[in-house]
Amino acid sequence: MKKLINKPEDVVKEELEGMVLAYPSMVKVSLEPKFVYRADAPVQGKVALISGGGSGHEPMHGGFVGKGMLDAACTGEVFTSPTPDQMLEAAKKVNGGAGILYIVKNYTGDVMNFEMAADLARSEGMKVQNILIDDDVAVKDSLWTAGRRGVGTTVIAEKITGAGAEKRYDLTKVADLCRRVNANGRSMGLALTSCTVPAAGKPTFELGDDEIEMGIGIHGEPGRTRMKMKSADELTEMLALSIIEDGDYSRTVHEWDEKKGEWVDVTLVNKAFKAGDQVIAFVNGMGGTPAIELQIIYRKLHEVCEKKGLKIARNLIGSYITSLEMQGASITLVRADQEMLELWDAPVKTPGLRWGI
Amino acid sequence: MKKLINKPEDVVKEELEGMVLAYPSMVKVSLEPKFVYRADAPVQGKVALISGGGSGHEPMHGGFVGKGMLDAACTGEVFTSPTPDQMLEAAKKVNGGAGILYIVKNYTGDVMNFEMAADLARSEGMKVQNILIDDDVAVKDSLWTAGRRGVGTTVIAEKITGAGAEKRYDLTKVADLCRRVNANGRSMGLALTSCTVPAAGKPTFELGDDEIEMGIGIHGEPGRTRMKMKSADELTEMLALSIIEDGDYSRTVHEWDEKKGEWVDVTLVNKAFKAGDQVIAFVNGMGGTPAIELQIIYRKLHEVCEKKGLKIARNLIGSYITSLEMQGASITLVRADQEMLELWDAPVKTPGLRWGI
Amino acid sequence: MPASVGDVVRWLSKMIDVIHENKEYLTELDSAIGDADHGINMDRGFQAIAKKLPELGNMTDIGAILKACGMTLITTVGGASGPLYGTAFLQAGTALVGKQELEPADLLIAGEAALKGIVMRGKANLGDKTMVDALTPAMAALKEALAAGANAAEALEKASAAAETGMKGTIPVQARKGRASYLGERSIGHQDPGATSSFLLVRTMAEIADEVGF
Amino acid sequence: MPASVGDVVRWLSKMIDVIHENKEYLTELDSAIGDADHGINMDRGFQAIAKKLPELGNMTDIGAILKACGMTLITTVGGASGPLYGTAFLQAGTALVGKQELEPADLLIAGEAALKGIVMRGKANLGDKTMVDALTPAMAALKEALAAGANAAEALEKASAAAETGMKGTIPVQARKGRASYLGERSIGHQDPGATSSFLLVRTMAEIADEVGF
Ligand SMILES: Nc1ncnc2c1ncn2[C@@H]1O[C@H](COP(=O)(O)OP(=O)(O)O)[C@@H](O)[C@H]1O
Ligand SMILES: Nc1ncnc2c1ncn2[C@@H]1O[C@H](COP(=O)(O)OP(=O)(O)O)[C@@H](O)[C@H]1O
Ligand SMILES: [Mg+2]
Ligand SMILES: [Mg+2]
Ligand SMILES: [Mg+2]
Ligand SMILES: [Mg+2]
Repeated sequence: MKKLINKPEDVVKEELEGMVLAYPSMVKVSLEPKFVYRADAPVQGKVALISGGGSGHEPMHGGFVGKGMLDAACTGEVFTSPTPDQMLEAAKKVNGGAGILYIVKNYTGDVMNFEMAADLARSEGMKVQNILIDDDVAVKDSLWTAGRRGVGTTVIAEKITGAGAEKRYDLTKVADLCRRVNANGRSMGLALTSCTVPAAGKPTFELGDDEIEMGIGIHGEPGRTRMKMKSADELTEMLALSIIEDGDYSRTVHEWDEKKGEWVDVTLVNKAFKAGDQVIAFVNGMGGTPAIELQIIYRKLHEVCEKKGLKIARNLIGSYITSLEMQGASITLVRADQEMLELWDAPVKTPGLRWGI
Repeated sequence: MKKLINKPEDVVKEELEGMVLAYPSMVKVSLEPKFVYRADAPVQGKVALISGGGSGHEPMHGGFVGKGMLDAACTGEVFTSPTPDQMLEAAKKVNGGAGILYIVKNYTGDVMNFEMAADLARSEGMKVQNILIDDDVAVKDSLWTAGRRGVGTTVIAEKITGAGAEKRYDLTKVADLCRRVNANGRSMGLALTSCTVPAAGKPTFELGDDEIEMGIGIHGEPGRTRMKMKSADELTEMLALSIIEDGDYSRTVHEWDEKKGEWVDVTLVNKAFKAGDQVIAFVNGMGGTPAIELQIIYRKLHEVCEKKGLKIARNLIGSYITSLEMQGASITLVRADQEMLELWDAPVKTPGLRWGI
Repeated sequence: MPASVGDVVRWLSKMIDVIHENKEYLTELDSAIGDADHGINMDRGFQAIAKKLPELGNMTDIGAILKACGMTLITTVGGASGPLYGTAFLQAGTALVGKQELEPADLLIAGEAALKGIVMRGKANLGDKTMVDALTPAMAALKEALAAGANAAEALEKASAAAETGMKGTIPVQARKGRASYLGERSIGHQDPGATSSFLLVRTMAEIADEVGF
Repeated sequence: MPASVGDVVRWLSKMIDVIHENKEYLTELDSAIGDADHGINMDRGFQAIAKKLPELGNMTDIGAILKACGMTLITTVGGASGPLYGTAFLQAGTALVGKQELEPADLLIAGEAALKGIVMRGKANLGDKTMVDALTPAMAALKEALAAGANAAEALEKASAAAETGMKGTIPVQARKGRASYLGERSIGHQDPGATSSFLLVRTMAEIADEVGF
């Protein structure tokens, strides 16, 4: 294993130390417990957006803390969900009195830890909602699995929801908005190489010289199938069609019912894409993918969308939700209405995403 | 070789096709000959900034075309200088009547091709200046080599010079500014892995599991020395000290003398850094480096600068000048005066670098 | 002879060692069908318990000791196994609050509370290829052996054997919970890492019970 | 017998083949001390000439043909070798403008103009480990052989042998120009790719001259 790190156990701590030196006008960090938060937190009267997850996906989530996006990001060890105490302390730090939205990627660990955190934060008098992101179409059924993973739509949701919160949407409205972005988002990814978790010291899996993993998540785990390498156009088409031709997706998730004061099971349905939809298209590199390849993928994605009658209204191209140094890419499409597009265009100033200011 | 490409010979063309679909409000592209140019070109009365070089360094240069930075970027094949006809056509397309500045990284091929292009453009009545970027301290002497390579300072120079041109500095002033940025910039890089040129199909060099190349350029070439892997802190210190402790550097370059109407040899001197200098610090990933590692490097760079009395006034952290999927990093420090800092802060809107708009 | 606070500390300290020794093994199992961190996660948690062990050894309430372990796991392990094992220790501790020594029957009370906590949190069914597949048969075997008059060591030995069988039973099964479920049929043929760590913990309990004559 | 436009086209077309056959070899040499593209660059340029060959074959002015090749190389090869070989062909063509057939002496006129063009553009000295190290002795040998009364094929054979010696002479030398110079002492022990392509081109000229009885 060759990495530009010191000790594996110090990777996350030292990253945070670097961030606060690099972006003092945007973020501050807490090291015990670990989280990144807005330099101007708490923003009074604004719903506080908190996300988090394992490290190794940078710039997500720490790089998305700042004006117009997240108020705080809890960083776990590499590929390991953070813990409820981090999430609670982050909530206390950024609580502006208008409630907390936890944006949670749907992984068993993340879900359980954020639910525990929400219970703890509520016991301290905060209003809290947890909204799941579960957009990975590589996971087919929700009954036979832990449900779809949260991947690329997370970035889009954090941007749009962040802009809504900045406009002083209340907690219900921000939570609804986040749920809506998720309900309209779908993703699919592939890997050309594995990655090496620093503490593990060797690649999570081995791939032959002409093999790829199709349908991967973002934790360096193997995908749904291993297949022979194909051209960028063929692979892009496979990813895009998996997303575009995915049918309605229904599953039951845990949400907090503020009126009843308890966790309830809610059944949510993502409606399939149809011709005429306008979308935000996101081509994401997995960390080790050269930028030039992402443009080649976007070129084909644009063609496939056009053929299927989807209009790309906005796009994002870059390595924003990564698996360390993995080579590969994912595609995310989010059907967007006018309000979502306006919030997408709103100014954002974070280490990882910036425009308008 | 596993890459998300179609045919190796189509990589650059398809990248450009992707870019124009992705960023229609920022750039247009020409495919015959190949270059990227500002969507609103020509900007009347503004000095036009043109750079270019081999592909494989994305986002540089095509990703830096747009308001506040470059007017055009000529893209060669991967790691191969573009040709004079591309540079000439780009100049014709973006010429706003105030002259052309070619920003040229100091590689034999780039220098010769841009000189031929300048001669051609002048023969068509344009005013043209060529300014070299030669900032790589890994190259020690200029008498026994082709001189220092142009690396990280290029990005800083394109940003600052672009802002100057946007303010309608005239050609002499823009050229002086570019020369001044270069005269204050120094860089040094290292590689953990090689990269694979698509048309070559296999890695340019092989490195052992515990070896790195120190003092690399940006073309996947081996560096000055091969050495044992060390910790991020040790390597960062080596890079930073090579830069900070580098003495005055003097060399003779070719510049066009507008009054004499001929190419003349000019001797330029870069003054060594000294305590009290304020700098723009740029930590650059080589393409396959996880973002988390760049923060760890920045953390140590900050410490070394502080110890040496350099004040980091601004920073840039990310993979901006890359060697395809190479893992590794480079550090660039540019001593900056007040005018340079203000121009650095000025708004920029390009696919690869954006703030303020 | 009932188990004392000292015996509980011996249990914990052996668990710490066993998890540490199996850190790479558990991580390797997790590489195949997960994200290559289970051993790392568990070891981080148990090492955190190790740091608190002297302090825990000075407490007299066994329930409080286990609850403290649960909180430590919850705040240090992360991932799926953190809340699951954390809840297990918390619930076991809650079931034993106030006890200064343990009778064999207390093992069953605590063990069943722990398992219930895991199921409450993770909602896994038997056969989903999780730690539940090791712990459910282990608790059944424990119950049966105690009912048949076995002492703690003997009963835990049966529980350990049942956990091992349950653990091996995860191999031919397709995962339906946790990260391994994303692999679909590709998860078949691999042993579940969480079931493995559960077996290791139960086996450790049996070994120490035998050593201390519980 | 003087060389005709047809012979020039045979030269070019054999050069196209030879460069294509040696594409990987030249790229490999460039991997060691450069950026792994010399063969790719040269092949791109000569393939572009190949496309124009039918058109060039219809021209009558050999100088114009060579100039057109030079422009093609300049606009397609890129890198260091593009301007260098491009200038070489441009200058050779300029030296032969108006000629419809070539005498052996014309080879020297063209060759020396080409070499001068390369040196003017690249400013390399003998021993800097570049194509100049192959071409300089080649032109000297050509001159000497022609002065001694050799025919074109014989003289080019000598030039080719001299180019080969010059090319091999780049191996023990430290590069001082071009990309290889960045490697410092590490460039020692490797044969220069540009000197190699230069040798290949000169050898091709000798072979064809022999075949056509020039
Ligand atoms: N819903 C669940 N209920 C019970 N156990 C589970 C559940 N989900 C996962 N597990 C257990 O957790 C183990 C994985 O733990 P670990 O690797 O530490 O967490 P993560 O999957 O978050 O990386 C699995 O092997 C499985 O035994
Ligand atoms: N200044 C120079 N003068 C003459 N030949 C040179 C000079 N610089 C480089 N070369 C030749 O060019 C060759 C490299 O060509 P190529 O690989 O195509 O271009 P690049 O170095 O730009 O990638 C070298 O092997 C050398 O022979
Ligand atoms: Mg994990
Ligand atoms: Mg090159
Ligand atoms: Mg795991
Ligand atoms: Mg080369």
